[in-house]
Amino acid sequence: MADVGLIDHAGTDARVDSKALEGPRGARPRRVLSRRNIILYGTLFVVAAYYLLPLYVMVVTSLKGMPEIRLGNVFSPPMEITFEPWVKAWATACTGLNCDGLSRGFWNSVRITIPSVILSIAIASVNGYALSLWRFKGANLFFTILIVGAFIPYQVMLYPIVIILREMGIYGTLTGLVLVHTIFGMPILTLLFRNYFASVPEELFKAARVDGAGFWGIYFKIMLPMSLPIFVVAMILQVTGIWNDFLFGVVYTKPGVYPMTVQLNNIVNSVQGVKEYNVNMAATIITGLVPLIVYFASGKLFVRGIAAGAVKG
Amino acid sequence: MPSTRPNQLFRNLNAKIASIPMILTAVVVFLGGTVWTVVYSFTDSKLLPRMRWVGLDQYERLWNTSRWLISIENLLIFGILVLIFSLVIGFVLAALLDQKIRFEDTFRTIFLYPFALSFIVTGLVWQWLLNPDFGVQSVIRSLGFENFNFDPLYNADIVIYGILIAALWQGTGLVMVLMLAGLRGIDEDIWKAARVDGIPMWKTYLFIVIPMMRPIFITTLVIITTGIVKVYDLVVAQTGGGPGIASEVPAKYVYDMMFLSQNLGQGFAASTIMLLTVMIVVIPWAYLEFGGKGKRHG
Amino acid sequence: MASVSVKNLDLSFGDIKVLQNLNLEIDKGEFLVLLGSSGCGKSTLLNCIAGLLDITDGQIFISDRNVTWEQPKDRGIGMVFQSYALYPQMTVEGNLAFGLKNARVPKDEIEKRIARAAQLLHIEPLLKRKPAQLSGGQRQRVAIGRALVRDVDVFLFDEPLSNLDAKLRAELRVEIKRLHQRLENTTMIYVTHDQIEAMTLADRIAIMRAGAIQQLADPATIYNKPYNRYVAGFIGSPSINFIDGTIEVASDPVFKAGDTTIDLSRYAFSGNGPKPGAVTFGIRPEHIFMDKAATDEPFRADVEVDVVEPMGADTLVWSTLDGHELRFRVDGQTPLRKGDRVKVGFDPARASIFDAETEMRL
Amino acid sequence: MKSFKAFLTASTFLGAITAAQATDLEVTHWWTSGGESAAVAEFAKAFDATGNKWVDGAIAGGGSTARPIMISRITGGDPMGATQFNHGRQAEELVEAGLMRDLTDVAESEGWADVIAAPSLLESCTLDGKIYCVPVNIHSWQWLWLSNKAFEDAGIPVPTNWDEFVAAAPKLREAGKVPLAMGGQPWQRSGAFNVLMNALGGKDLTLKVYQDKDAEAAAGPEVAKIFAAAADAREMAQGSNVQDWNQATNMVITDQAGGQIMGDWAQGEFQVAGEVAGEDYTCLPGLGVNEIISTDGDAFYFPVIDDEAQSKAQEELASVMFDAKTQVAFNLKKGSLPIRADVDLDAANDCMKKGLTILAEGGVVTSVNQLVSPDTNTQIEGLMTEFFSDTNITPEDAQARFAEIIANAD
Repeated sequence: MADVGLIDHAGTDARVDSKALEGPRGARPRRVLSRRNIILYGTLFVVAAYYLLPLYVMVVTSLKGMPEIRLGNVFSPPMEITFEPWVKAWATACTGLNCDGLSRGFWNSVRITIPSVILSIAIASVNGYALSLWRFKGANLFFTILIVGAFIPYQVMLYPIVIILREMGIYGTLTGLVLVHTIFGMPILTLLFRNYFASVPEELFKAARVDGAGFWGIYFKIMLPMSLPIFVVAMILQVTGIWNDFLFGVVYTKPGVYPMTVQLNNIVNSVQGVKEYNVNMAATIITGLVPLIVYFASGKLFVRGIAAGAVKG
Repeated sequence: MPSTRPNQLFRNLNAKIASIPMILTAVVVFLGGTVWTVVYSFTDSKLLPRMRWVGLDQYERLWNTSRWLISIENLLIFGILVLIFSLVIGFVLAALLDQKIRFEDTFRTIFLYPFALSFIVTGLVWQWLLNPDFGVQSVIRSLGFENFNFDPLYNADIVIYGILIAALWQGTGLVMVLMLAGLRGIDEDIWKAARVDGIPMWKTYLFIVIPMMRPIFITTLVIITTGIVKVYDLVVAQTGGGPGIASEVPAKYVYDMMFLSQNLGQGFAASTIMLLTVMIVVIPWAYLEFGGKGKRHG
Repeated sequence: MASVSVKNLDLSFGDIKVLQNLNLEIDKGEFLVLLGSSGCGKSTLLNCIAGLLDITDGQIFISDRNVTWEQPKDRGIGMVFQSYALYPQMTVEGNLAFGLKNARVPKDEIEKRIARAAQLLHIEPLLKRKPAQLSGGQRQRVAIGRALVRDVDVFLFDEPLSNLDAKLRAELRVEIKRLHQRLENTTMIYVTHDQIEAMTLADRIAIMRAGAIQQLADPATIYNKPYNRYVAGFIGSPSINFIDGTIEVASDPVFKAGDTTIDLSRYAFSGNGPKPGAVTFGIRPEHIFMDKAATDEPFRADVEVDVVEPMGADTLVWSTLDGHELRFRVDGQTPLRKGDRVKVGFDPARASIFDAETEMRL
Repeated sequence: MKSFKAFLTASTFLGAITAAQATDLEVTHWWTSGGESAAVAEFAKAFDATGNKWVDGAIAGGGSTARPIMISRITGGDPMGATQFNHGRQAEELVEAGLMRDLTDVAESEGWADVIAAPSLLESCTLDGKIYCVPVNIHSWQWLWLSNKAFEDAGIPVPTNWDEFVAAAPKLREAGKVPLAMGGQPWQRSGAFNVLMNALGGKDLTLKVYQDKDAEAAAGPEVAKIFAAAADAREMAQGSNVQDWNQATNMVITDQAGGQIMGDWAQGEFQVAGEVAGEDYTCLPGLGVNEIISTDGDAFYFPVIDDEAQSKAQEELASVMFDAKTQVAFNLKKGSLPIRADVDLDAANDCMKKGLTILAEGGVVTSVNQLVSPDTNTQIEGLMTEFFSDTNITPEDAQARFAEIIANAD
């Protein structure tokens, strides 16, 4: 209707104006407190509170003294802030006869995590690359086995792996542990990398082949430089998983190489008289700090990488 | 000029060499380990594996053990609930974050950070929050609601929901990110088309967007399901299987049988059943998904 | 001397046969277009020639060298892709140099070749940029340049213009033609589904369908003397009119469809001459004339106008001849309305007749 | 707490001076609670004094966490120098597989058999006449620990036996106390049940059920009484929301709970907390009803290591652990009884002396752990965990299931 009017009376300004004044005109008004926004942000804030609550309680508790904790309200902020639990958790808490807290295992965890993350990602990315771009007969069979393997509870594999490592002569060594982490990280990582490389335009790969690049040439010169997001995803998953691992670290190494989580377990599970909740919480936060920092530092890339690695099937 | 056709084995040789670690892992560790486990499940191995055949005895006992039955039941309830809730919550959160909101980064980080924490930590924190003496219950009671009862970890009927709360807290963030990534991959034009056609937003999500996100749902499903089958640390840290045996799960049964009861055969039988269940579901799917149609090289 | 020859090529994926017993000889310096609708196997054939797909059976020769089992890089080919396939993290220069570096060409030689290609393709100012900073047309120039610097005898184009808009496509088409004229000794194999590209560029066109070549000939032959019904229908826009009917041979052969009889005495039958039987009669819209122009044509009829499609330069008219749809082309300025009755006529000598059963040209 | 800190300084000091020429020997154990670590420190101190070095491999979380590690390490061919194991049938197979070191020479030259206080413990270290482990203490389960202050608060005298304790429960409730502290872990529940059986049912009943695996007896009226008592205990334990045993003990120490049924290792906790037997707390062996104690115990095994220096250090450690002086120091901290009959325990407190007397008088019953396999044990634990946490299970139902387990026991 309005359109017809406008065309018919294109020349007569007055009528156009009077018509236009009646209805909506110009930019649509935006209200900050629209019903939609209230529901949207309201929901988000409530959910965010649920997610933050445990962290809040952990932090608050770790800053309280034991007498205050016994008062009972876990949500109240500390009346008197003390960093003693943190110091204790890091430097003096005892596990058995060793009273040097988490500091003992921190560097071990670093020494375990770095090579494990690098090796597992290196192997899984090459797997994914071979599976998506250089398929050979039987490759899918192995991949299927690998994916099914992702569903096997780790505990079941403890014994067979002990035997495998023993036969390889690397039982109890750092190398052995790195290998175990690589093996158990392989299924999901390979899946991610395979999906990612499958989403790379096939013609790019063909162009590189015509240009004379081989299996490794294409991998290093073409694929690697364009795969930063998926590597970030893999790194985050692996750092989290390996840093938080307790079972493998303790079963496949010796006390000299025990990761930080062993100390965490010992601090949290062994009780010297009263359970020191504040020290437990401080130890918990300290142990979780490394993966948390990795998350906060690379959150954006994480979503982008997931988008690249998981969306395409 | 190549005069003879290259040997089939050496075709694509580099790819094959590069896949050796994967092949070894698949065949030696996963396949070999599984076969080994299955074989020893027919023996009466106690502390150490030994070849003394007892046929199906271990399985007979397994299905006569109330703890195993409860474990299976728990895993079923827990698994279905985790699947539904984490997918629904994860998707809803992702859809909310996808509304071009402010502070998206902050919200996303908040929802995701628990994933960086181990299950052991998660279990401990929630064990504490749900402790009736100084957790949520006592706080709400101290506010004047004297009759408020919320002690899932000490009530056998609802303990599995207590674990569910913690599991969702830890895991939905990842699901949300996966979903968000999927939503971001949806063509803008779809939304425009739906708006022009006057389709309500929820309908667009339900009937258009979600079907388009099939691949990401599959990836998500794999990740969630592997987590569910393996759930162990969380239960140990949060309830230790209690109260009573109300929150036992199969992975814990396997572990306890192997190392606490020193009855490897029984543990292997239980894990064989777990594997079998997983395979019945996973293999047909994996075959459809990854098998067949090699439209690329080789 | 054959530059590229494909002999008895078979390719199958599992049970699915994609290419069957395919033979093709391409001369040195020739511009050959592989034309067909999607899924006909034209890109697959190109990939086989490039060595990007391993064939099941047969042989491939390039410059008289058996390259059946050679790696793509060793075949002396350059290739241009539909999606450009530029390496996103490298500059234009890096893209051009990548293949040469892999082949360990000396540095100054690389620079020389890049400079020459850049000049030829007018991309000198872009050398330091990354692909993401280029427009579609520029990207495709770079992609062509990447093939160019390889200094090879055979160029393979896989639908290189399909991702561009109509105007750019036309521009680049001419550019490719010019390039071919300049590089006299370079053989070009060009895959497309666009018949205009095929007609304008090709020395010879190979029309493919279901993994087999239907007709291999120069554009004029393909257009005028299509080998079978499929080729006739595929080539030409608007497409050819088909009328089903029968041939009757009394003294002179005639085509009969309903009440319409067309005298075929002027039609050049191939082989043993006309035989009675069911056929399809094909006549191109541009070979049908109207009104005055029709009066001199051997065959004339009255038709009623159905739909008029003005296209500027000319107008396409949809009409009905004795129950059969008949499209014809008239000058763009002709005033016509639906329902008008007009006189049309054509010369059966320009028609193509196909056996109804074998669909082969008679 | 004080003594604990003192030990810390001492051990750090000792560690510093001996580190130079020491043979490192890694020792794995799961003793990480206050009293336990103090006790382990005594071993470490004595071992370090021999010029070697104790490398501590403590894994908290009890046997279920530590055992897979030990077994993996041993079968993986990279064993620790020594490892804690419970007596009984747990390590049998490792010994049979030849993975454990034969200590017969050490034992014979030092005459362990002559001085052993509980021969059954050395017997469980013996296989085919060879000795494979060092028993380090005698633990007994049959103790009731009571907080004197809690009863004072409730205005009633401290009970002297189980029945009085049960009768006092309502008063304790009124005073806001939990009558019976009980941790949630399965072993604590089945442990408490077995104590009830020992104390209320007597030695004969215990042996009939667990040694003879007499299902009829297990279903009979005598055991029914035990289940009725267990139901009382279940009622009294309502409200003790703790998992670990030492947390439960702590409820008694802090007078929040009236008492706890727990082994003599609980005493270590009282000691670390600075409480005095008789004044702050009371202990009733055999629940004050039937004064018998079982002889559980801890032992150390020494995996075979192909290294001379290590093997020598292993022998030294074995002999140090059995040494009279170390035994006294260790057991005082641990709250258990020494394995040797020839040691002088002047320093022992009230409760330990009671235990020693009973031991000397022969009021001993073989522990359940030694009578049934770990497998059966776990089944009983499972039943008791269910029973104690679910008031819907009647004593009769539980007894029927118990009888079934006994019938199938091995």
